[in-house]
Formats: sequence, C-alpha cells, structure tokens
Amino acid sequence: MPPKTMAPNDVETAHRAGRLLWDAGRLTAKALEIRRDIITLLAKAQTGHSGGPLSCADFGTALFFHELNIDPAHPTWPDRDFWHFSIGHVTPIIYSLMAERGYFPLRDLMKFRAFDGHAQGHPSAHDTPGIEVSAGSLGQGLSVCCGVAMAARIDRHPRRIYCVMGDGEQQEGQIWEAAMFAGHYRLDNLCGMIDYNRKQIDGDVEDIIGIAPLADKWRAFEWNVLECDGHDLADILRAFREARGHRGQPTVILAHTVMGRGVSFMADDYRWHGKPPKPEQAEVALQELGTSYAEWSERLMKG
Amino acid sequence: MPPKTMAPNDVETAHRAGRLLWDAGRLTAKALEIRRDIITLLAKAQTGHSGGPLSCADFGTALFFHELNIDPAHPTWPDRDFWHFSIGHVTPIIYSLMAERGYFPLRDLMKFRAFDGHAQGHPSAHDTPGIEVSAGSLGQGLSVCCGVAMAARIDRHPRRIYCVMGDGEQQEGQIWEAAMFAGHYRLDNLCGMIDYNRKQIDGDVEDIIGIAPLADKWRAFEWNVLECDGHDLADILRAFREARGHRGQPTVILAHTVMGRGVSFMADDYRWHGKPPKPEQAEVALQELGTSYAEWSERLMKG
Amino acid sequence: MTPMTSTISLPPQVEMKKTREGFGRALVDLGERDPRIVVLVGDLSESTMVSFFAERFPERFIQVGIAEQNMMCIAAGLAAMGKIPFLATYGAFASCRAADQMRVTVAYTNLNVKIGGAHGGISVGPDGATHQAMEEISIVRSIPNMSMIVPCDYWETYKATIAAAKHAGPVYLRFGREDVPVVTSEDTPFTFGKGEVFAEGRDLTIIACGVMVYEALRAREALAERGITARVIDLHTLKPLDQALIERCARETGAIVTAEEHQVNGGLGGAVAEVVVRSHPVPMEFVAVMDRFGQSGKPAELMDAFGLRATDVVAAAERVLKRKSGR
Amino acid sequence: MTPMTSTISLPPQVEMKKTREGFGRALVDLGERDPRIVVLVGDLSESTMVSFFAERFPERFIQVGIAEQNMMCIAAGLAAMGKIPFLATYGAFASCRAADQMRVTVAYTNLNVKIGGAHGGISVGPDGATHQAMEEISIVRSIPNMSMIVPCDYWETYKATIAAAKHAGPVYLRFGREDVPVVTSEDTPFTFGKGEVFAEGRDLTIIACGVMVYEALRAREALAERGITARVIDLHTLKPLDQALIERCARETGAIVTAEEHQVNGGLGGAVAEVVVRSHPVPMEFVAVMDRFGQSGKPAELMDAFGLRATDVVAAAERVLKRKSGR
Ligand SMILES: Cc1ncc(C[n+]2csc(CCOP(=O)(O)OP(=O)(O)O)c2C)c(N)n1
Ligand SMILES: Cc1ncc(C[n+]2csc(CCOP(=O)(O)OP(=O)(O)O)c2C)c(N)n1
Ligand SMILES: [Mg+2]
Ligand SMILES: [Mg+2]
Repeated sequence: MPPKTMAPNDVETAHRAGRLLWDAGRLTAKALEIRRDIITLLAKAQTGHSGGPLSCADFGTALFFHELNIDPAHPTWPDRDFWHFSIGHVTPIIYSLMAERGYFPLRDLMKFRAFDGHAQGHPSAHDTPGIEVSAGSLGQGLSVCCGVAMAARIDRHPRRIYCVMGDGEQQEGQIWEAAMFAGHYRLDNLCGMIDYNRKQIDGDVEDIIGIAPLADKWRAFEWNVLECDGHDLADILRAFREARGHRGQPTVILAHTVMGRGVSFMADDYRWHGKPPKPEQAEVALQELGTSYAEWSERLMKG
Repeated sequence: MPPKTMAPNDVETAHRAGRLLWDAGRLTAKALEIRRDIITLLAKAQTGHSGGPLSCADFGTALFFHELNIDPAHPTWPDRDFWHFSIGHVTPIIYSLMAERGYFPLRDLMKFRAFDGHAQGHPSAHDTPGIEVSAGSLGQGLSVCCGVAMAARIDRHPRRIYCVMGDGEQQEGQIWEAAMFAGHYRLDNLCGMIDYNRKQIDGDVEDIIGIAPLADKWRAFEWNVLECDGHDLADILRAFREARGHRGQPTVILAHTVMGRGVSFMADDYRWHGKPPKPEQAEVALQELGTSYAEWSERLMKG
Repeated sequence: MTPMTSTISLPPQVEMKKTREGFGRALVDLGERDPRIVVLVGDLSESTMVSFFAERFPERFIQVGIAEQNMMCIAAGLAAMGKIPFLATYGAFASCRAADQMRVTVAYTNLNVKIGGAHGGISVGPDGATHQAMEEISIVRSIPNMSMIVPCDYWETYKATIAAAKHAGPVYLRFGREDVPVVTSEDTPFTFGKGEVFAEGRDLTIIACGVMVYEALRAREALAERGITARVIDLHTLKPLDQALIERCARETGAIVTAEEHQVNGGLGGAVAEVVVRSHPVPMEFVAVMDRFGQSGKPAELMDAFGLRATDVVAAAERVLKRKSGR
Repeated sequence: MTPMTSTISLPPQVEMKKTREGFGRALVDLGERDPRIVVLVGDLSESTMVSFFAERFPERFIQVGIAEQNMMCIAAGLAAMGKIPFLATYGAFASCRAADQMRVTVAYTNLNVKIGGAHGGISVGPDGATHQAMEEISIVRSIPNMSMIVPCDYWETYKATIAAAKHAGPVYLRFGREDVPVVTSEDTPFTFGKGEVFAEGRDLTIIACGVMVYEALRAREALAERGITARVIDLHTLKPLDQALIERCARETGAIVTAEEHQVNGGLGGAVAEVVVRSHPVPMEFVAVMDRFGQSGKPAELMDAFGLRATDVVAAAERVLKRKSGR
C-alpha cells in the first residue's frame, strides 16, 4: 500500500499517493497554473462557469496538493480520503485539479463539455475516473459526505471527508438537514468548505436571500466553525490544520473569496458566474495570468 | 364588514367574527373542552394521533379564541388572519378548534377519518370548509405561510399569519428554506409557533436528530425568538402580545409543551404520537378530564 | 373448477399478513449474511418495520430523522463506500420528497441504494390522500438506471428484498400498510425482472402487481364460472419490464386487463400498453385509481369505492372481451 | 408536394427562437392585464427569462433564491390568497426537487399555481445530464389535478403561458433552452386541452410535442416524397389529454408514431398508448430518449446521437407501416 504522506521534495509527478503536503509557496504557484487551466479550457469549450472555479482555485489547490490523502493513479485506493464538490457547476476547477494531480491527462481538459470527451458539464461518476458521486443539483453533496463519513465510522476507518459548498447553495434546505445530521452524530471526520464569494447567479447573495450570519448558523447546528482568507494559502493551511485537529464535531471552513479572482475583469462580478470568456477575453485573462492561450493550450494538449 | 375585535362578554356563540380576546381563565376552561373533544373523537374513530394534539391544546385554544381575527361563518372573509398547521397529523385538535369556534358542527368530529365524513386524516382544503391549504407532508407549511405573508405585503393588507410547526418537523430542510426567506424579507406579519414537546414518532427528538439549541438556530436565521410555557395560558398570551408588537422581523414562539399533556398515561410518552386510546383507555382519560365518553360524545353529537 | 393449470390456488380462507413485514424480516436475514447491509430510516422505524433490523444490528442502523432528501443522499454516500444501504420511509416521501436526490445522486451515479417505500396505495386507509402513495411507478420508471419491484404479498416482499440486495444498482421497493392475503408461499419461484404466470388461461390475460394480484386471482375464479379462462400474471418487477412475457400474453390471449393500486397515468397499465402497442396491439382495460387523490376511510371501503376489487377486474375483463370479439 | 392539406407549411429556412422567451414575454403581457399575476424565481432570472417581468413589475416579482421546495409552497400560499403565481426554475428541479410540494400542497389543494420548467430535453446541451430534464411528463401526469403543456415553439409557448393563466388550477409548462424553429405564427390556433392537426395524412399519424413537432413536419415532407402521407398532430397539452383526437387518428390512419424529447417510459408515447389500447389498438412506434441519461455536447450533436431527428421519425414511420400492413 502506498505511503500515507511524503515529503514535498519526493514528489516530482503528481501521480504519487498520499498527502503531498506542499507548502504555501508551492501551492501559490500551482494555483496560478490551475487558473490558467480554467481559463484555457473554458476558452476552448466556449461554454461553462468562470466565476466559481476561480474563487475556489486557491483552497482547491491546497486541498488537492496539501491536504488530501489520495492516489490519483488508483482512484479507489481503499485508504483514500473522500472529496466531493457539492457545487457541480465548478467542473473547470474540479477537472483542472484532477488532471494536475494525475487522475487523467491534461489534454482531457481541452474536451471540456465536448460530446466526445469525458469531462461533462457537471461531474459524472459514469464518465470521469475519480469522480465518485455525480453532482449538479445543488444542496445534495454534504448529505453524500455524511453517508461517506458514517461508512468510515462503521468501518472504523480513519478516512477524512471534504465537501466543497457554495454560499448561494446555503439557501438549499437539504444543506441544513445534513448540517443537523452531522452535528448530531458529531462527525469529526467531516470537513465542509464554503466558497464564500458573496455572489450567485442573479447577483449578491445578501440581495437574493441573505445567508448572514453564516457562522452563527453553522454554530447553532453544532459545528466547529473556522474562517479563512480563501486566497491566502498560508491561512488556508492553518484552517485545514485546525479542522484536522478538532474532535467531537464536524468542522466547516468559511473560505472568504472573490468570485472570478485572478482575472481583473471577472473579479467580484456575478455576471461571470456561468459564462466562459470569449477568445479575446481569454487572451487578456491569460496575459494577466502570465501566459497566452497558445502557450497554455499547448501545455495542456501535450500533457 | 364584521368588527375586528369584540369584548369577551359579547360572545356567546363562537360564530362571531373578529378576535375573541378571551382571557386566560376562560381559555383554560375551553382548552379542557378541547382535550375532551380530542379524546372523544379519537375514541370514536379508533385511528389517529393523540400526543401532538394534546400538547397543542393550550396554545391552540389561545390562538383560536384570543388571537386570531377570523369569521368561521365566512371562512374566506377578506380581512381574516391566516392560520395553518404545518403538522397535518394533529387533525384531532385542528378539527376540534374549528368546530368549537364555529367552522362546522361539533357532530362532524364524530366522523373523524371516516369514509363518509369530511374530517380527513390530514387537513384537506377540498373536504373541510375553513382549511385553506391541505397538509400532511411535514416541512411545507411555513413556506405556504411565507407566500400568504408576501401576498399580504403586496396587497398592503394588515392580515397576520400564524403557522404551527412541530419540533421533530424542524429536521426538514424546507423549514430552514422558509426561515431564511422570511428572515430575509423581514416578514413581521408572520408568527411561527413550535409545539416543543421534545418527542417525535421514534422517540425523543434529541435522541433522533437533535434540534437544540433551537432558539439559536432561529436567531441565526434572523427571526425574533420568544419562548413560553405552552401550557400556561397567561404566558402564551404574553408571547402572542410580544409577537404582535415586534416589527422588522418574523417571530417564532417556542411553546414548551408535554406530548399527551392532560392525560396521565399519555403524558410525555412518544408511543402516543400516532395512536388513539382504546375505548377503555378513553374512558379513563375522559374521567381525568372530568367527563365520560357517554356525556361528551353526546355533547358532540348534539352540537 | 377451471380447466387451466394454476400454480397458485387460493383456499377460501387466505392467511393475511403485511407486505412491509416481509421487508422488515428480510432485512434482518440479509444483515446476518452480509455485513455491508446498512439500514436508514426517517423517523418511521415501526411502520416500515426496520425496527427488527435496528434491534438486531444497532451499529448498522442509521436514524436520519425527518429528512428524506438527506436520507437519500446519505444512502448514496454509504453505497459509494461499498455498503448496501436500504432506506425506509413512506412511499409518498421516498418517491416525491427525495425525487431529485434519487434522480441525480443515486440513479445518475448508478449507486447501489435500495429504497423501501412503505404505505403505497389507497389501502393505506384512514391517513388519507397525502399518505396514500400512488405515483411511485410513474416517477421511478421514468428515471434511468432505476429498478422497481411491487411485490404482491408477504413472501414475495421478503424475496423481493433479498433480490434487491443481490441486484447491483438502485432499486425501489413498494409495499403497503395493511394485512393482505398471502397468495404465494415460501417456495413460490421469484425471479427479479421476470413476471410470474400464476394461472394459465386462453381468453385474456390479467396482469397485476401488489395486492391486486389477489384480486386478479379471485376474478379469475369468477370468470371461470362463466367459462372464461383468464391467465393471471404477477408482474412484480415494473422495471426492468418483462417485455417478452407481455408480448407473449398479447399474442396468445389477444386481450389484457391490468390491475394496480396506483394512478392510471404511467403506472403498470401504461407500462404494459407501451409494450403492447410496440409489439402486438390488442385491446386493454385498466383497473387502477383513475387520476384522483385518495381519501380517508377503512381500507376495504376504499378498495371498493376506488374500484380495485375482483369484481372490477371481472367487469374490465368483460369489457375487454367484448372489444376483442369486436362486439 | 403532398396531396394532403397542411395548416402548417415550413419554408426551407425557418426562423429560430427560444421557447422560454415566449414564456418571458407572455408573463409581461399577463402582468399588464392582470394585477394578480406574481412571478417567482429560484436564482435563474435570465435563463428562465422572467427577468423581463422583474424589470417591468418589481413589486410583483419574488426572488426565492436556491430553494425550489420553498418556492413551490410560497407560490401555493400566494395562490391561496387569490394571486396567480408563476414560478420559474429548470425543469429538473421544478419536477423533481419540488415534486412532493407539487403533489401535496399545490395539486391536492388544487391551487392556482403555474410552474414554468425551463431547460427540458436533451437539447439543453453542454450542461449535461443533470440539467437535461426528461422525466417531467411522467411525473406531472401521475399527479391528480395537474395540467401540463409542452409547447412546440416560441409562439405556442407564448399562447400556452396565456392559457395557463386563464385555466383555474395548477399547470406545468415545459420549455427548452435553445433556439428552435418557429413553426407556428401569432395566429395559429391554440386550444388548451386539445391537440392541433398541423398537417393531414392517411397512412399514419405522427403525434409530437415540443421541438419534435418540427422534426415531425420535416419527416412528413420526406415521407411524402415516398408517397406516404403522414398526419402530424401537435399534442401540446399532455394533460388533460385529447383522447378523442388520439382515438380518431388511430381509427383513421391505423398507425401512430410519437415523437418527444423525453424519456420513453411514461412520456407522450406512453400517454398516447394508454388511450390507443383502451380505444382502438393500432401499431405504434416511439421516438424518444430510450431510458438513458443525457450527456454534454452541442444540442445538434445530441439530437442526432439520441435519435431525435426527422430521419428517426421517418425510420419509425417505416417500421410502423410495415407492422400496419402486416409485413
Ligand atoms: C437544485 C438546484 N437549483 C438551481 C440550480 C442552478 N444553479 C447552478 S449554480 C447556481 C448558483 C449557485 O450559487 P453559489 O453556490 O454561490 O455558487 P457560485 O455562483 O458562487 O459559483 C444555481 C442557482 C442547480 N444547479 N441546482
Ligand atoms: C415529509 C414527511 N415525512 C415523514 C412524515 C411522517 N410523520 C408524521 S408525524 C411525524 C413526526 C413529527 O414529529 P413532531 O413534529 O415532533 O410532531 P409530534 O410527534 O410531536 O406530534 C412523522 C415522521 C410526514 N408526515 N411527512
Ligand atoms: Mg457564490
Ligand atoms: Mg414533537
């Protein structure tokens, strides 16, 4: 069985099993590549969501390249941690993280939402190796993770379970059913992460149906609540550490983020929730991210 | 149009419109009759729920005989307040309150759950005059009341809206969708009441899926939270007064009650959630309530 | 009494038993054999009879409370980790309250989740319309990857539950509330995905599921007295559908009556009609709930009032035979 | 080109327009005329095109956020107070996420709630299976008191929305995401509850709904070239069903092909089959999604891959004609 953890310097390819435990500096660099992937694959597909994937990019990278104990070469490795994005629409970052971590070739990203590719518009276990449970209808993921956490408890397995949620998604009642369940059963192997970018499709979350005070809500549902700057890798790692150390309660991390973060003209603009950059916009975005479509798409096609 | 309020002593029949504003003493006496109705109609039907109706008996009586501005003779009176039991299974008290208040003859209670009666196992707008929206699937009622409250706001109508919920029912996520909605829109014409009897079908609420700290939850959803002794009529009236006076937020009243309250062998026993007393048990219960099946069923049949 | 062979013959007095008890008992036996079996319930342990399992295997029993959406997805998570979860609630909530979760998380992922929907049909009785689930067949059949079984009695429910555990993939089991006639025995054959020929006949075929199988068998006796031989099919598996058997019955008997304790739109009748028109069109009549909500009453009163009795099957048989013979 | 009269004739180049835009425009016109009209949305204002109404009547527009169950019941409360609420979300969530609320609170109470289900069908495209609603007909038809309309183009969606407001009782409206051919005009007749004969024919009847009406009309042209005259019915109202028209088509043409962008189990085909076997059994073939989930891709690619094209309708017509003539 592969080792549970390994020193960062062992790792040259992302195909190794276990926790990568990358440091903040290295994660910051990888998050930049993830953002380049997101823009590039969206530019190629000309369909898909830009805003959420970019706000998830930093903590998503920390999750995959530091925190998770996984073996992308063996997605069903029995000792794996379980990760799940309840916000199925952020497939651009899900697939980018998976490809960069080694679940499948980078070139697959260039067939995002394509008829002849596996990278469906919303995560499909039937199509993509490493996706364990399909998603796309909001509010269901935390419940799925509660089931995985209960299975681990029944099996006395040390597996940790990570669930990424959206802030608009908090409006779905099922989230609170799952919250109540996990609080009741004190599922401390469960860690929820909320992409608190303050935007959803129709505008600002607080204008649509306000979710504040969000920390109070989770606390009232008997969860351990942590907050972090969702774009500061060091702060994100600190939150992960605290979550891992907390016993007797599930932990939720409110990751304060900015929708569209990393691309000037997308940042903090809800209108970028669900649309891809046009080719010329993508070029500008990729310049801001220190590359070009030609360069980065070539990297992906070769990968 | 009928008067909005009238002094208690005007009221001989319950058929008058407006708020009855009965005092605690008179309400306590009426609540005893309501309990007698509940046991009697359940004994007759030999099917139905005992526990919840008995825990709701006191605040239910205060709602119908003090608080609500209604005209049972004209259930669709445009100026009426709106009341709704989200816990559709407590039909024994719903029908008892309706009949005692004058929506339909008392004798109809003796056809509870009967093929040839209108008193369905769960409230049916199609069958029973005065039932405005059918219920029976838990968790939906507060949302209905949010819709009624929004209609009143659109029409600039002073109508007040009262929604009775269960404590086990708090486990349904839709309750929290409605709570978030009402908090967001600051629906201060809406008053939720929770029959906090600490029991549900399979046992103690805190053993099934704990809902505590319930007041914190509602506060975190931006509601004004009041608590009262759900069996002390004076305390219930105090809560209603405070709720009516509160502006800028919806109010929820946590009515601390005892399931099966009023009948010694039913009190605080979850096994009475969903079953009726056998004839001999009903006789004992009615003795405790100061009457007999013969006497009370005759009153109902004559009414 | 009838010239045709019959694998099932009813005594005048038939034993009565609850189908849901077959579910409860089977879960315990499954639990003994297979540690992967996990049971979830939404605050309805007694009425779904998973209480038997809860007592025997508390560590594999999960109380979810009143949260059906959550329960459906928790079961999905358990299945994703290799468990074989059975969830139990009333059919109205299993099929409707958690429909989106059944479609997206369970069925689209094709997870090994078993859904126990109790209190199906008008025979639920006094609880009234909201608790009388009669839309499950239409809903579940429309969702890809789902399988569905509507057993006819205690023993068949027991076997269906065992079969559901064996089948890899999501399965919806529908059962009722009341004591219903036990028409099969412990050793009556049961094959998932196949209809069972309970009685032979030449003049028409009665295809039934659930408690209506009993009514169909009684109807067959009544018809036999008038010299009419009716084949009776117990079509316990609604999905996948035994198309070959249905086509054969259409060809061999030339007329079909379906009988179900379910809404007429998209139910057993619809499922059979879809096969018949595509293979061998013959006259059909439907015995079902005619697109109306239920109501309170005694189960027997309701079965009568909603036209779900052997006499209603007989009447439908006579109508369909008239049409068959072109009169 | 074809001997039979046709009320709808297609130019080589047909204008393309979104059905959901007909919904959005109709809501504004309804709002002008009737102050009782209220519109609710679940964080999908643009894609359901209720944004037009929101701009024009902000005081009668209610943003519910991502909470479909809540939205369904809020609409019920508004209807109970005399409003005429239209709610809008994607069909997958309108039909599945809020199914229990639609059944118990809306339909059982028979409240005047109008449900706008956008993004129905495989043609939703790149979003993939979860967002391609293809179970709505089965679900909604099974619920008593519900009505359902699946309009074929922009103008029909506009008229269906107006008709839904006129009809007293709950109505489910299904429309798609993409630009689809505008086959009707502002003054093409539309009657709620009736099917429209879009083109006459003797040899078989093609009964279609939604975008498949266009494919049916194209198929009719192709068949005409082979001397086959196909009647084309636009069966926009799935419930209540125009049984008389379906029976007449069965009798007069002796063969039926149904075409729908929906799961084959319990959809339009099933609804028609239920009428056919009970009235005048004839061979039928179904053009539909064959009980499988959708996937990502361009709408056109998916319509081809899932067999929802005029050519597929033609092939089905040839199969059914073979069976009709007993070959
Ligand atoms: C049950 C359900 N309702 C509606 C949608 C449509 N939808 C997809 S994403 C989204 C907004 C989600 O907001 P948020 O969670 O904040 O994600 P973000 O916009 O920040 O990426 C909506 C309404 C859906 N996918 N599922
Ligand atoms: C959606 C839904 N799930 C389950 C049920 C079955 N059920 C009826 S009452 C009840 C328990 C409700 O508990 P609580 O709200 O505390 O009411 P009480 O038992 O105190 O009367 C349940 C699970 C239902 N009616 N609706
Ligand atoms: Mg957001
Ligand atoms: Mg309770």
